Amino acid sequence: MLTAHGIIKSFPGVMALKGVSLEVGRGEVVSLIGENGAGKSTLMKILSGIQNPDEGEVEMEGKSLSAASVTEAQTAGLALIHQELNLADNLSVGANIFLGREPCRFGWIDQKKIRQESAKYLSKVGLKVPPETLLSELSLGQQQLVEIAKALSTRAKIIIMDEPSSSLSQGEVEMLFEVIRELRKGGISVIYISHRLAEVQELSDRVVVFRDGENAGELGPEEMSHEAMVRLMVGRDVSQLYQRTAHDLGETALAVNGLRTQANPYEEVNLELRAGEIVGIAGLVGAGRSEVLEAIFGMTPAVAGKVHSELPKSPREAMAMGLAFVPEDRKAKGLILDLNVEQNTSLASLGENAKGPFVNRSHEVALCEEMTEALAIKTPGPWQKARFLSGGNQQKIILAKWLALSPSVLLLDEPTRGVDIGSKEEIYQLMEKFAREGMAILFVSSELEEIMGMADRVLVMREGRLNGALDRSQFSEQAIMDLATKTQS
Amino acid sequence: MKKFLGILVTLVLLYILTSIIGDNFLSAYNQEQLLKRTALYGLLAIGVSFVIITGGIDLSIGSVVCLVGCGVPWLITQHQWPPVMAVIAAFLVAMMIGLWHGFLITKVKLQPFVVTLCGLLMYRGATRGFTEDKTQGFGITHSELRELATGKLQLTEQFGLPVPFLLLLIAGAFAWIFLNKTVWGRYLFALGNNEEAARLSGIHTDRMVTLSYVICSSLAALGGLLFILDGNSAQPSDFGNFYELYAIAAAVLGGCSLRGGSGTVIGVVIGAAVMQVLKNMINLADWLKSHLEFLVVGGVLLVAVIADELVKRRVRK
Amino acid sequence: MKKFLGILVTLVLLYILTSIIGDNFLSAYNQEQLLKRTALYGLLAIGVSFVIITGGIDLSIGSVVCLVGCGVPWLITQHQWPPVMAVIAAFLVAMMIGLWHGFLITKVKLQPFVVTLCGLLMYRGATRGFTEDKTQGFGITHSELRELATGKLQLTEQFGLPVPFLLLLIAGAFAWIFLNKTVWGRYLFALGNNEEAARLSGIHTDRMVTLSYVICSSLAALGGLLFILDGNSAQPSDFGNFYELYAIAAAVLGGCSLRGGSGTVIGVVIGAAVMQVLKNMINLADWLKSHLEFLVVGGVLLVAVIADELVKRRVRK
Amino acid sequence: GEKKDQPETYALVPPSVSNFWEICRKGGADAAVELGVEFEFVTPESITDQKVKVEDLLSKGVQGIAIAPGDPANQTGLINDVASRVPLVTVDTDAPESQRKVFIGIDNYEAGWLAGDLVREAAPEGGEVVIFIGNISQLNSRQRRQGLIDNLVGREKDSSRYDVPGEVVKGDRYSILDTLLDGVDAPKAKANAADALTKHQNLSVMVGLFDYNAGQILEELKQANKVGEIQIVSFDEHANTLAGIKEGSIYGTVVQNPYQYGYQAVKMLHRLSEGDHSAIPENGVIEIPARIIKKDHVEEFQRDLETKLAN
Ligand SMILES: Nc1ncnc2c1ncn2[C@@H]1O[C@H](COP(=O)(O)OP(=O)(O)OP(=O)(O)O)[C@@H](O)[C@H]1O
Ligand SMILES: Nc1ncnc2c1ncn2[C@@H]1O[C@H](COP(=O)(O)OP(=O)(O)OP(=O)(O)O)[C@@H](O)[C@H]1O
Ligand SMILES: [Mg+2]
Ligand SMILES: [Mg+2]
Repeated sequence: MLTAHGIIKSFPGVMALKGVSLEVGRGEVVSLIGENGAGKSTLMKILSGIQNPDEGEVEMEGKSLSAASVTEAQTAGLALIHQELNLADNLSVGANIFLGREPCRFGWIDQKKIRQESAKYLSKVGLKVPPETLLSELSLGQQQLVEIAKALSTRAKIIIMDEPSSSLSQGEVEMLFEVIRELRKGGISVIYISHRLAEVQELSDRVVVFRDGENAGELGPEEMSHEAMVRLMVGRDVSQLYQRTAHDLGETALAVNGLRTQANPYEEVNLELRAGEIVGIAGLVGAGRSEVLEAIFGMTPAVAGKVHSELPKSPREAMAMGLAFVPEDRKAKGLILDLNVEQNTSLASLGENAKGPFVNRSHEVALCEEMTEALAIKTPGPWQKARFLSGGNQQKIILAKWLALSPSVLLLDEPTRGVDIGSKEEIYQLMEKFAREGMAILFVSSELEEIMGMADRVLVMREGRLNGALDRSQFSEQAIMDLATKTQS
Repeated sequence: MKKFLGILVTLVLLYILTSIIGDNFLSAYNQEQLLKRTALYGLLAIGVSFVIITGGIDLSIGSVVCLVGCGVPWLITQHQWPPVMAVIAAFLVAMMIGLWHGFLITKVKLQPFVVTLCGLLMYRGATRGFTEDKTQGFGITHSELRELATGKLQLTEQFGLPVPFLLLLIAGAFAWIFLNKTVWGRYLFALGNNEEAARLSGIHTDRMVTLSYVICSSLAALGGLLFILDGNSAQPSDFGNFYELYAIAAAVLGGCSLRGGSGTVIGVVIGAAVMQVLKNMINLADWLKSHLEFLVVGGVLLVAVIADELVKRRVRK
Repeated sequence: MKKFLGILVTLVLLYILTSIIGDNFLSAYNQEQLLKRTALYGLLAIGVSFVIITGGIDLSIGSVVCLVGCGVPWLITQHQWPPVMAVIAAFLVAMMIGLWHGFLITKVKLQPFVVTLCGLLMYRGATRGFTEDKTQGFGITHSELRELATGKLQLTEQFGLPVPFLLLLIAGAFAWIFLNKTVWGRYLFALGNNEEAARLSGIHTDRMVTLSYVICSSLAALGGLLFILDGNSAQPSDFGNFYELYAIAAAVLGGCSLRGGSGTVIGVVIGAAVMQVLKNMINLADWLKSHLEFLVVGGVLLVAVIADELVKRRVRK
Repeated sequence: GEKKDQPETYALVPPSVSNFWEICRKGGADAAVELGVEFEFVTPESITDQKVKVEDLLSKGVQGIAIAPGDPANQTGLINDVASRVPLVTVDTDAPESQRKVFIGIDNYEAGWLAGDLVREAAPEGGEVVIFIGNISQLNSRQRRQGLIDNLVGREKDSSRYDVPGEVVKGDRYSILDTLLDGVDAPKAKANAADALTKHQNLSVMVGLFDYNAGQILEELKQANKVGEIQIVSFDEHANTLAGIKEGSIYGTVVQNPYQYGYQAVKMLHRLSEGDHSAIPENGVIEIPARIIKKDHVEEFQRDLETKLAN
């Protein structure tokens, strides 16, 4: 019922789409996969009227949508869940769900109807907050659920989901799948974009693969093996995603005692990491994992507690202890989007390497070259603004920025959020390499597969407290989910 | 309520303080004065709060006050326009100015500060041009028209509600309904917070932003009209100087964040009232000198915003 | 170069235009005047551009000019302070003001617009208070000190470089090195772009922001000092009025985005020069009335930013 | 470029913008027409800007400048600098220490003193007085106010005296309770008048010393129904002031003669630039006395003013 044909779209300097096609039938769940920067989001923006194609045809039920506006695409029955959250956090959850489509009479908003209707959609996606709650009070993951509820409420015929699960954990993802299956039964189609191939396998009727702005192939239900997908995406095998080798652990590298975060001031967190160890933190959305990392790094200073012998009150103090932190939201907190690759890479170590008050240019140039090489960062040059790099490469720049300081402890919050499988593999290899060289790594992830693949040990959080720990030998999805959802005595 | 509680407390405290240290502060005459002044500046402040809610700013308010305040009597007395026509023309021009600001900001993508800074210079300059820098006023004529600013709705023998205050109540009610009950108000708050999100939700953000500038300029025109009708004399080089800053200060006192996305009409009006009570206090209290006005107003403004911030922070914890 | 090419072209065009329509525009005397005025306003503009780069704004510049411009002669003539002491005191006060702004903005988390708006009111109010609203100046005394503003470095018999212009060159060179070659300059750009990310990278963002306000107030103090040394007369009630707007306008013309994170010293100085050539043109051209100054300056400013934006957009495509 | 056979140009630079100076401009322009020369009238924003405007006039190459210095004590250097290049006269406010050739006008202190006479006439049995003024940092306004105060409290003439505004100055019959400043903001001036009415219940006279002040006071008295109870004394010839005098609600006003200031200044500059120094009076001052205008001859005055301003 939706066909896009021969779509071409260029941006200054890049040709994002070089004539791709996509077809979606009624009640079909089509997954769209591809590396970072393959053009998935661009095509979705074109379908939903946010951008218009340079060339090509979009048709919905026989009607052309090639030059449609957002509203026209909406009326035609298309809804988009954005990859980057697009909500107004000064409004209530309900107001966000119906933003731009408020039930109203002569401009007068029907508040009651908004409350009732949005409560319905919230329960569908499993978000247990009242519709009057201010959006700013929700965590990133919860906000993503609101974004999904918003799309559902449009009663669209086709819902496009651009990485809806990137900040969701197992529980919410299952809830989401339930919703999608229900939609399918009701004859509603879904275009699903994700870098989590297991999800794709489980969910889709068909997989479309993009590579470098072109169609790289399609896989039917029977052909959807992990290997086949990866091969079409990356053009090579990525069979060994998680490669861990055993090595000896060193001294204690990080000791956190009695840490009480601002979000959960009544729960104490204690943990210890040894040099060379990789520890994962699992838990549901809003379990308080990010808060713990942020408190350790002094970003939102903790209410009480000690990291080693003191409480870091600013990132600077934490850095002095040899800590480094890659935040969850790379655009808001990780990168300086309008500085270039070189300047972003050198930012954290700039002071340390300065010649008096002056920037040490030769060191900066060398550092950037070294890091681009070591982390295989794909950029046209050190002068490129960080804004214009793909997500995976942006993530690597943030890593590079911290590695320049050779930290002893690396804190990673969702290190592969929105990163394609090829880059993921590279990031995992880097984590493994750093650990082997004696770095301690503490990482938060909502992807169980990733946690189990990479961690030596996993800590599970539930409602702000450390609910248990599992060794590699005890790993199972069931065990982790139990700890994440049930109170332990 | 929560949002303007702080400023309300400030107003009440200032009120009590002034009734103690100021002579005859509570007299009917003085209260009428306060209501009228609050009305005049309050209208400007309500206008600019629309713009501030969208995350913009309007520095041209004082110059629009000048343009209308000088232009209307100029049309009427020098060019014999019928008063109604002159007033309509003034509002049309103000709306054109708002549209023009909106166009430059949304289509040409200039920054509001820059656009309205140019406006600040140009509208005053234009007024000085067409009036040839001559003082404007109605002389002793047109007192019916001037009733709009000087008239009162007598409630008791002593005390009457000034007409401008009634206008403020009407404009305030409209603004409140607009912002809190209609979709457009919601759109303004949404886009002030996250313009991209609002646009992607199918909201015509450009139109809404432009609308806010049109409202702001129109209320500035209403303010300018009332100022000249009340005082009957306007010198193009000075009339309305700095009024944008008073309006913005009142809006900020009233809880508008210059980052956009928040603000309440009631708070803004209370903010305007605080400024007027303060100025009144300086004149009525014995030991406050008239030339210290800036110091006192600035100081109280600062204390109020600091207190507000600290209280908010305490509440958050 | 790319960033200030637009404004450079504007300056050159304006220069050519004025030399055609203005009488004696190219005379040595007039060129000296232009250099001096560019220097005075340019110093303010460089100061505010530091603040703008961090994404802030400083509305108190004009009032700091007033405070220093009135305070220094007041100390020297009314209180017999040695000139050097008075000047040192002025700079200390200005730095305290900058620190205070920085404190309120970074620690109390008030918005720069609000903090410096209060400053705008308070510093002028305070000056009017301690001078008792009396005009300040050096009379016919202290001409050695005044050489700092009135002196010239004679290059030819006709033409000399005004000392303030030399000061501008020095300050400009320092600012350029600071912004482009030092770690702190990099930090300013980084935090102007994304303060949170900068803080997370271990930058003392609070200190850097505070530093920018200190630099801004100090340069405003230097400007105020030169203005009074040059003009020798300062009325507390209007000395420096609106200078912050001229400084901000020059900075914006020179390529600073009020969203923070961008700006060049050279552009800002050229921006200041454009404004001065423009005013000079109005005075020198026969058919331009001086009361149209605001209209012309506002209009040219607007045309320049529109043209700049359109050119940038074309280039991007 | 330099134009060769361009007629001579004389310029007049006031310290600020107001009605008063518009009349002055007309006088200068009329004189220029009579002489067949060019006349320029520039309007600075402030005293600082006054300097810029003067320098630009020098750049431009005018043959003579008339200036009304906002701050003569401190502008002496500027005035001397100009005087060394082209003929220069001061109008309205003198700079006696400078090398100005001629001063045309009247001492503002004397004019203020005259306003004091008006107050004495308006309220012969004495009473409370409040003064309204735009600002008092300019010398002419400060002196104007001081002349008024000194007259009312019966002091010796001394134009360098200064009573800080806000402090009560008491004489035998008159006490000056306050001086309210409005920063040349008319609505603020009106609010000041109202606040004075609120605070001082026994006011006898309200004196407006900037041209718009009396008009604003009158508006407020009308709205407060107090016209006649309190006398208004004014300064300068604002249209609202004249209308108020005509209807009897303003007692009178002190007018200087700005038209003559402008007219005489241009004539004098022309003679000076032609090398004719014979017209310079011995003491260097051409006094154009201030006058008191009251109801009896206000119509005549207004008619005269209108004919001068017409065409
Ligand atoms: N507004 C824009 N301006 C310039 N380049 C853009 C813009 N939007 C996208 N691009 C570029 O177009 C290409 C395709 O981007 P797109 O966002 O569609 O990738 P994607 O497949 O969604 O990747 P990801 O998996 O990282 O989300 C990238 O090279 C990107 O840098
Ligand atoms: N600034 C804040 N104000 C109020 N509550 C907050 C704030 N930040 C987080 N919270 C709350 O703290 C809890 C923990 O949030 P946090 O982001 O640490 O969770 P998380 O486990 O990392 O989940 P996510 O995957 O969504 O990031 C959530 O319930 C969230 O609502
Ligand atoms: Mg994408
Ligand atoms: Mg998190």
